[in-house]
Amino acid sequence: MDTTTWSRPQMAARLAADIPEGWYVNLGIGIPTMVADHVPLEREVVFQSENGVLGMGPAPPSEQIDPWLINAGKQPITLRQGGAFVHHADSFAMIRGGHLDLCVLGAFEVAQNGDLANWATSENDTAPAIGGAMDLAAGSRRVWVLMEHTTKEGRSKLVRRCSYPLTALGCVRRVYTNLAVLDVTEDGFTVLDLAPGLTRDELAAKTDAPLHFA
Amino acid sequence: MDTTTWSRPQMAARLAADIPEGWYVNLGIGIPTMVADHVPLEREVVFQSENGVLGMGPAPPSEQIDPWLINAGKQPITLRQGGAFVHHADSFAMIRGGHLDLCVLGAFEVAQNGDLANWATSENDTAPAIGGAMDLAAGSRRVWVLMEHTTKEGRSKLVRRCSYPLTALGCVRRVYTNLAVLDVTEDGFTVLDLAPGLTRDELAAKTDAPLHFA
Amino acid sequence: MIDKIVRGIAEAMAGIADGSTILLGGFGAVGQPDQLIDGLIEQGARDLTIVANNAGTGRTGLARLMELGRVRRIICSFPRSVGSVVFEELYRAGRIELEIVPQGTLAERMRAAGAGIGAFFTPTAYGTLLARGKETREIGGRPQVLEYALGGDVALIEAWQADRWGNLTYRKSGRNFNAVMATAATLTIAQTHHVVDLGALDPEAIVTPGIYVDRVVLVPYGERRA
Amino acid sequence: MIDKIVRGIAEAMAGIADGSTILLGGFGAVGQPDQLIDGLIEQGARDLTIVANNAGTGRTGLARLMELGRVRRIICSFPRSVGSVVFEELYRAGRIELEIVPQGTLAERMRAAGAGIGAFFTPTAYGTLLARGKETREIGGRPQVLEYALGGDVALIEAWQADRWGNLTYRKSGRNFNAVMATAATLTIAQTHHVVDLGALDPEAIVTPGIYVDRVVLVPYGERRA
Repeated sequence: MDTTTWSRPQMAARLAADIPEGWYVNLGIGIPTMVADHVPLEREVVFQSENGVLGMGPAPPSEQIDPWLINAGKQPITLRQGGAFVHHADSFAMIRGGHLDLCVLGAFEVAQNGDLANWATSENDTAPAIGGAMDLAAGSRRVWVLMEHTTKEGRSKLVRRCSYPLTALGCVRRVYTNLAVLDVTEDGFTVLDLAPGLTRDELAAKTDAPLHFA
Repeated sequence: MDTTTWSRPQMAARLAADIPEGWYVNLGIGIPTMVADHVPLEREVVFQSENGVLGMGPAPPSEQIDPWLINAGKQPITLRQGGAFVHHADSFAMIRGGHLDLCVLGAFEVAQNGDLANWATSENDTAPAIGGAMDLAAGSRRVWVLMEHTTKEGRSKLVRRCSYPLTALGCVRRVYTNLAVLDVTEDGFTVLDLAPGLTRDELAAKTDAPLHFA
Repeated sequence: MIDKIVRGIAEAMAGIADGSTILLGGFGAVGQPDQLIDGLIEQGARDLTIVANNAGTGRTGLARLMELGRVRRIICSFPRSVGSVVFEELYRAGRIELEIVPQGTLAERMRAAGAGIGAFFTPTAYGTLLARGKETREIGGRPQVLEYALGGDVALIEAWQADRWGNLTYRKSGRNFNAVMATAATLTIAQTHHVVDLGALDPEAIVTPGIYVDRVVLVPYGERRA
Repeated sequence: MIDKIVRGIAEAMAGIADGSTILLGGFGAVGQPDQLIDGLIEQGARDLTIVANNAGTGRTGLARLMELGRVRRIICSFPRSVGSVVFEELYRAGRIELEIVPQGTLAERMRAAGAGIGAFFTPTAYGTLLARGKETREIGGRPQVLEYALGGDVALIEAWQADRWGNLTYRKSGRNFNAVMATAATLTIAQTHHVVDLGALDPEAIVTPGIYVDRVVLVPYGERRA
């Protein structure tokens, strides 16, 4: 049987399917932003953007773009009915006060203890950009990571211990990759789901940390 | 020449005359509240009430009372054009962040070093009510005290050292009493103004701290 | 569909446990969630810690809850006021614990709880009885007192308008502690004078976004306790 | 009569001293006070510390100010972004100092400065490079980092509407850092798209009360830099 890996839209859709109605969710820049496209409007999930937008709606048609309404990725967005604007301190009070049910972030590395590295690739990278990642990682009730399973060079991004500078300690609860969905548990990574046709051994070979299977 | 002491309205008017246009001012409960009556509306002074009202106007006629619009003394008030409502944390952020030009408070005692006692008359008063007095005293740019010069028993309320529990250390800049107006300086109390006909010696006799004369 | 509107006071109060810390909104009578307090009396939870600006007046509302022996401890800025007879009786009898907090520190401690700040340094109360035993430190040339976040299990608040997402506005000085407490509790319950359609509230003028609100119950103005 | 409206950019920028710490509002291009930044370039103050979310892009605005050698130090959360060429050149050449702060901590540190909080404990950044050398403490079961208030000598912000008392509203996500910075500076200068009569702004919807604003200058939308 052929192994297929999940495409980015499929990864986003897979994660989106796990978000229940009523959650307040922040989506990080990059692939995580795609998650919103896979949550139907009638399943009311309230998306937050750390620049002070609660209740983000889909991107507008170009003729309806309002230059004062962007998301944290600087893309034009809309506001849903029921949405609200707040300032930066209030927005991060939401984030840091534990009011977001979920934050979806990209990552360079996730360790089996939930440590997250997603902002700098070296301690000597003297001017890396952190943005709101540390606040989101430390403050959200749940952090789910959405990322490719390996680097372009084939190195596992799931690791025993992060080698890159950390964003937050032990914050990641679940990881969605192009190969699998894994929970971070007391015992390390536990596989919840595998890409179609992928064997456990194949996944283990591409993962630089022990795997448990649910 | 007969000695007259200032009445409470005169004390309030005397203080009001010293408030320049454009100041942001909080008036404490009691005599200080009367100060507003002596600032003409055309001299724009912005009165703050710590329950979240900036830009308080005069009391309304009884048929125009809105039950949701009161000052910190729980009296019905109005809002001036240009006024705004904020919540309690934002209101005290204004106060504590040093944004008020002036707070006018009553007092039990003011010491010659500016210490203020205005909330409890004994360390054994186990359930005194502090309200916002400590925030106002510690946070305002200037604290002026408006009070009778002596207690009903004739004891000086201007003292060398407070005997009552303190509200804040060294916060008082000026004191308006029924007998005099005094600045609190490095050297202690300096008299700026005397009630009509009152002599320096008479004032000194009623004051339990050394007096300097400007 | 998100719908935080519940059908009555009893449903609004469901599940409040004995031993809870309850944040009670309002300043004086303004913005006080009268029907929710009555609902709490009815609901039966005991051994409560109450955080409020005052310690109740008369013999109704919070005073009634205290008189029934349901309040173990009260944290407030202004316990003794005209009519605070029940509190004073209980306090003299040693039947209620009291923590007095400067009003601004009280608001800021709840704001901290809502904003993920564990503790903060403030000049307020430095050198006074209320700072006794507290850690102090000079910062920026000013001695300051360390104060800790104060969160609640439940917040009971009064709003003016609400929608089904739980977005709230307040009326004039009714905003007071309500908007702060909404952020600081695990379960925030609002009574509101008006329920409006989703989208009817101006997104620039929503004071408490629905993320902070769990249950909303309609109590129109006419039903306000006299 | 209180009238904070000034007649032009030059008057708005008068008196900014060399060595000032300048808080620059905006997030991306949204809510960025472009004309005030140009005014600052024109005004001539140097040896500046800039607090902003980003470190400028292209060769105009903040990037231009840096290119002119007027910025000694920048405090921001996201220095390196598409087009941050000037910053990167200066930084590699060791000609500008950088302090990276997590975005929420940056906002909270300015909020603290505006609210009279000397310092606060937050879990953000605990265990990371950005907490290196900082005091930490476990509070409520979570290790937290001590962060200090960050105030400015001057805040430059963009508003949507303003009145002569300096009351401000913002437009949509243009509120961002502007409303926080307004509270955190000794001198707050706002450029606004609209000036309205006193009383025209809804007191329930004023985001920045005039107490935080010193000077307002009208820069209508049409005059926005392309």
